[in-house]
Amino acid sequence: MVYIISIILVGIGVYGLMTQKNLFKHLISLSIIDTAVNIFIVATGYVNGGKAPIYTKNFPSFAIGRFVDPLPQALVLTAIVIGVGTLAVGASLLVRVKEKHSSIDVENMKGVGE
Amino acid sequence: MISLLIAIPLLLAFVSVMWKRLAKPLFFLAAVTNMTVLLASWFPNSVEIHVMGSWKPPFGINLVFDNASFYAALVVNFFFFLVSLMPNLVESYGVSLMLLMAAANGFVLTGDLFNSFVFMEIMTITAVTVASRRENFYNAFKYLILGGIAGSIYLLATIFAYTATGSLNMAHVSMATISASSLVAITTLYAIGLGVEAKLFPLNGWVSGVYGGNDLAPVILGTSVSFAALYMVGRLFGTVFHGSGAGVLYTLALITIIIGEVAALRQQNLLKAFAYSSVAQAGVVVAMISKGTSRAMGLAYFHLTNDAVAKFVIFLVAGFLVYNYKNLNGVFKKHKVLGASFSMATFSLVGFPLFAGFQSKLRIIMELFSMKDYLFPAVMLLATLIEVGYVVRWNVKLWFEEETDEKADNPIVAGTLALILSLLLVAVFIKPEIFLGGAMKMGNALADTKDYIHGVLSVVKGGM
Amino acid sequence: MALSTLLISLLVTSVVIYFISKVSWRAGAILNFLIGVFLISYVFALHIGVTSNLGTLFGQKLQLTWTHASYYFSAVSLLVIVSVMLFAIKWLDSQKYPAAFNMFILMMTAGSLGVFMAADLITLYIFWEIAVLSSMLIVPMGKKESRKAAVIYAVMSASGTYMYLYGAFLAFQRYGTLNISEIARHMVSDPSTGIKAAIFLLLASAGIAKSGIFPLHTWLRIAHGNAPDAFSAVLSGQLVKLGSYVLMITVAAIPSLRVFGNIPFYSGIPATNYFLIALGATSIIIGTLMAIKQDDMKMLIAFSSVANGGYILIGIGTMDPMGFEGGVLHVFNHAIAAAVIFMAFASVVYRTHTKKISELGGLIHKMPITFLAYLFAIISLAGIPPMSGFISKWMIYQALVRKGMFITAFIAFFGSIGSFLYVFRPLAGVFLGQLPKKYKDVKEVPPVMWIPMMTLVVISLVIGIWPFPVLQPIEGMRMDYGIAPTMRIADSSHWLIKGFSGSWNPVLVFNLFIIGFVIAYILYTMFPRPKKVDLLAPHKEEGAPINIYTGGEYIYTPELYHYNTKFYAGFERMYEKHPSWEKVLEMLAKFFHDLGEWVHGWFFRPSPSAYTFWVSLTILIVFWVRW
Amino acid sequence: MVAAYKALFNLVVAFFLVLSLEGIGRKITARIQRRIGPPWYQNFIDLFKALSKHPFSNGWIFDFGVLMALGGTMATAMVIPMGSAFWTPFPNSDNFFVIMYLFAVGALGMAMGMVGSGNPWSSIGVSRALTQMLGYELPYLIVISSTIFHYKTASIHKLIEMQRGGWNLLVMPLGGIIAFVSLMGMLGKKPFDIATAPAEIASGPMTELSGKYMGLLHIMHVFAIFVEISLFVDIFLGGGNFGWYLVKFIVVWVLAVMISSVLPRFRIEQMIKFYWGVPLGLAFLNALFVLLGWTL
Repeated sequence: MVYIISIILVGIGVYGLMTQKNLFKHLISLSIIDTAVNIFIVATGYVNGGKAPIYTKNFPSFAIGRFVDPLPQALVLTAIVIGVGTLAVGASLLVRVKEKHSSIDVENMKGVGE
Repeated sequence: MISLLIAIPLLLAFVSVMWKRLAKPLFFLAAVTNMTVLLASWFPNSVEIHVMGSWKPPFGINLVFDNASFYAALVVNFFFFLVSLMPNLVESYGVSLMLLMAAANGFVLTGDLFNSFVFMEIMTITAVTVASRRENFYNAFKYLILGGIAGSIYLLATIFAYTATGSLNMAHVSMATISASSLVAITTLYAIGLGVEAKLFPLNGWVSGVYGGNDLAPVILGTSVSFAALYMVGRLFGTVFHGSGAGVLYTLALITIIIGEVAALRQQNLLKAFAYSSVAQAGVVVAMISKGTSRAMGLAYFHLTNDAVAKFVIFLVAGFLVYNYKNLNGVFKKHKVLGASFSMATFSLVGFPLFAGFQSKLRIIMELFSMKDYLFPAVMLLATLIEVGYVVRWNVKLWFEEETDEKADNPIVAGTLALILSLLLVAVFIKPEIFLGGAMKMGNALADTKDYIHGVLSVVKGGM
Repeated sequence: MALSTLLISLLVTSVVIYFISKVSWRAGAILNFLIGVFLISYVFALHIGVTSNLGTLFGQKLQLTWTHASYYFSAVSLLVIVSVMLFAIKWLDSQKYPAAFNMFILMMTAGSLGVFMAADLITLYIFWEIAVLSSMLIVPMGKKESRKAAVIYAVMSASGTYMYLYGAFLAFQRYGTLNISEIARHMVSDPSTGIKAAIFLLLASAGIAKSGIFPLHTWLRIAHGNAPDAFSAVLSGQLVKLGSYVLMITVAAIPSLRVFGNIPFYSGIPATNYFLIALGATSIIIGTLMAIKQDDMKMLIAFSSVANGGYILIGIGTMDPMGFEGGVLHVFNHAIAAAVIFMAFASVVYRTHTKKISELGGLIHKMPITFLAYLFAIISLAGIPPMSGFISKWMIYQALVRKGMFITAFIAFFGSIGSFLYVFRPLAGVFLGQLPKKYKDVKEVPPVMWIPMMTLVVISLVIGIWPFPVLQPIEGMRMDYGIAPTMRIADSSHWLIKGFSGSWNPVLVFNLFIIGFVIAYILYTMFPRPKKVDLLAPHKEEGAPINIYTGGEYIYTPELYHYNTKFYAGFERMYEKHPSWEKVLEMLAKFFHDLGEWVHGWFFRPSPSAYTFWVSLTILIVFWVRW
Repeated sequence: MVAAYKALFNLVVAFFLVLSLEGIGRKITARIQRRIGPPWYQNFIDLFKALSKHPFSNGWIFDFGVLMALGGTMATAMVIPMGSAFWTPFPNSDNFFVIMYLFAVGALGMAMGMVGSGNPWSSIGVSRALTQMLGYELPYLIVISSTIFHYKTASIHKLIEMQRGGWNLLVMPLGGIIAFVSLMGMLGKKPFDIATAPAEIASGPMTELSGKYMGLLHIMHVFAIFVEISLFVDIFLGGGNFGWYLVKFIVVWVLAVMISSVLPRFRIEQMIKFYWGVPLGLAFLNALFVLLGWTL
């Protein structure tokens, strides 16, 4: 189920990238793809009926082999941060693009030769 | 010690954020330190790993330092060092360059798949900032989007690898038996993910815009960063996945060679023409890597080193020319040293004798013939033929056409560097061992999976 | 001095020459000439069979060896190069880049010598590229069109070279050696005809491109036509012969008769050789027809080089003892003739600054020595006794007639008679006829420029009368390659050259000539002395008497009373609408260019959307292929 | 030394024979055209008149060209065998190709000298003459090549010896006819007198000739005719002893004159098209027959 969501999201992202003329929408589409991948990563760690993989004094009776994989969640955190970084750089670039080419619409940009 | 390669530029980058005026000297400092560190640990000849936070492999993040990563790091840092010698090229990009340096080093040294993703993304983002120099924003943005997509795909591949093997450690993954269908998915996604940075067709659309957009980007992205990216191609497809997916790489690379050269042929812009040539050379390297043997890979990196040195000179000179002259006809009459270096570098690119490119190209062709591959040499020679066309055309234009009365000062440092490097190319022709020895060691290290696994998983040295 | 030391020190010296020339280009040019003279003496003193190691490359020994072929080709090359070097001492003052010229011409000399000495295919390739590279950098020093010429030259040459390289490695992969004689040995015993033929043709293609054989001949017109004038002499007289050398290596050093003995095509000649002969014949036709209609005198001789390259190839390709010797001797003849012709043209351009036949005329009274040099050179080029050019043509005809190759013979005859036509065109248009007013103050070139021309002319004449010094090394080559080793062609004790169908005595022919001349001269002096009159007295005051027949008209613009535009209009008209191979190759170049445009438009220029599209498409295709 | 006498004898025979034959030719043409015509010795008179007049010279190349033309043609005439091995001055050097190319010296000398006169009519004439050469030489050389291939020798006197069994004209009649057609072009007889074409281009190369130059070139022309017809007689009509040789020579000449006196002139490209059409095709056919051994 979750896989399907992420696949749909990737599809939306790719569709957005391919069809939109506005560069900011490209950035958002990219972000959507990022999110989709992140959802997918979290989903891979999920074990049906699994428990939280926390092993402390308060939870001594831990069922070995039935815990949710914790690693993907850690990875996703990093991936999100990176996604945000990309978004930030992209957005700042777009501000300059707008200044230089007077538009961020692919069809209306000026001075984009070659 | 090795973690210093990443730590120092990173640290200095943050320092220079606070004291912006120090960025240039600090970048120089970082480059010098890195070179010192590397020279101090000359060719380890074994696999050393540096674990982080006492997580022994296969857990946690570890840096792997063997001949392959050493040589790659050496080349990467060498070009950063060269760039740091030219303050007017660095300008206000000291911070970005330091971050790029840290990321590239991390990308080369890491032994962890996810970690490599992180470094790749940092590399892309910083490369984008470097690419945006001289108001090249739109092309930088395109690069960012493509890099972002590539990053997502790379991440997806990493996750697939994780689900298939339960580990992110490269050595560990390479040990695991992966079902055929997952292997296809993983290697394909990796090929696409890396393909953007490795300039594989048709994922290399960003190259001309980024390399052609300013004078700093091609100098550093076309040399250090592409070396790092192509190193990872060798590491993943040579060491980790034992040549699975090589067919895809091979096919794409051959198309890349032809496409790159053909596109270079029609280019009217000096920087872009050689940007495309760099695409084609990357194709040669990837195709060679896809052959999988240690010799082939060694020759691939030998070729890449020659190409990187030549491209550094070419882009350095071309960047200077393009941004100081409106009309490039006959400019070399005013800049004889730059011109001579440029010509030597371009001739090395083509593979004329007396220059390094000859050594690598002929060796590659010879190796291919001994592998009974008759297609690739033909493609390569056809590509070289096209290369001859535009290289000669540019040389003739820059040397012999009627000059205009524009004037610019001779760049002393850049000129000296270009001359030294182009003489280095001649030296490599006479004594190929200068590059070949290291490259062959690199090839051996990349092809020898067993040693790698053994080194990473059983011997633990160093730490932090 | 070992061969390798010689070549390497030449390469190093060339760079030194550059810096010397920067101080004084004339000093550099004189030094060049002295080095050239030293090289000639060195070459003549060298013993056949000397070998020398150049080093190793990928585990293969790079070897130089001195054979009859190296001796012959080096001597011919050096003759041409040294003459041009002497010529350049004065001529260079009309040039823009004298220092670079001095450097590259010496570098090119080293490269060419290396090619002739190479014992293995890779050494040959290395020096070949050095020669090509350095000559390619001299070509664009000429006028505006020469820039484009350099590119075309480089690409055409490279297309042959890389095919050669492919062939060399194919041979290496199959036989495990790069040494030419070893490869020859292996090829004789190799049963696979297909691969042998592939290697043969690939190796030959370097020679085809370089010596201007169809279909890679088009660069000669533009490169020889536009290169710096004196350098055209080297291009046509010497560099083209590198191609002939490679062709000789592939056809003779690899004994093609034995290697391809199983695929005879006609009269004992293997199909592979016959293919080359067909290419050579095509070159003769194209070269001759195109040369006849050129108005640019340098391009005219460039096309004649195409035709003569065809003769050489046909001669060698037959692998008949007569044909082989004729082809190889033709290398010498054409080298000398083309060098003199181009130097004569360089002298004309040096004084008049134009190379269009239709803009010139009547220079004979201003530049008589240049005219004589040109006259003797074309006599040799057209293959008329007593100049040496006749001997090689005679030998080639002998071989063709003996083999019963009538169509090839027909083409050879056609090229020979056609050569009368095209060499006469500059003679009539440039040197004879009316002198245009603007050239009335033109002077003969200084001795430094005419001495090399006349020296070469004298050499050609002497060899035409007494060809045995040149025929000896050629016979040596023939013995080396084992082509009918028992047969003697040059019989110097009887002063005879023996063919299969009769012999002739060059000394006798020359003497007859002299006798004919003497009788003619006696007759001439016996009768009343002539009164010397001017042609049209064009440079004197208006209304001066007209001394030639004008059909009763007064000629107001004497320089127009000179027939030099479309000299063979009647014949040219017959093939005005000829198909042009040049255009075909241009289309090919345009195709690549358009392909680049297309690639650029589709993959490199578009917006991020298109990038995404390509990425997705690639992923889909790859998955589809791999599952 | 004997060879030298024989060579000189060649020249003497050539001079008197051809000059008289030219006169006879004029007479024959006249008769065919219902005129009376000059006496047979008219050409001797013309020649000596020309030689004795004071000429004009258009520069040294003009003189040199005339000398080269006359010298080269005389050198060729000295090598020509007159019908048998005995009348062969230089048996070692009577190779066909040597003669053919030696002959070109004279042509080149004449062309050079005449263009050197600076008159465009001469240049046009020379241009036509050279083009015509391209026309007639090709079928001729192919026929001779097949002859050489057939008899395995290019030495003229050996060719004569080989024809003991039968004239080459009868062995390969096709070749003989083509060679004769080419010979017409060589002689510059109508319909192939394009180069001189008196009515069109003021006698072409001869425009500027005066006095002894005209005379000397006339002598050259005489030797040229001698060489051309002798070659035909030797190669196709089997030579023969001196008497037979003269007879054959005269017959060939008279035939050529008779044909030419009834024909108009070709234009230059018509001439090329003519020679490169049927004669060239038949020459190749003849070569094919020789290759296949289908000779009579």
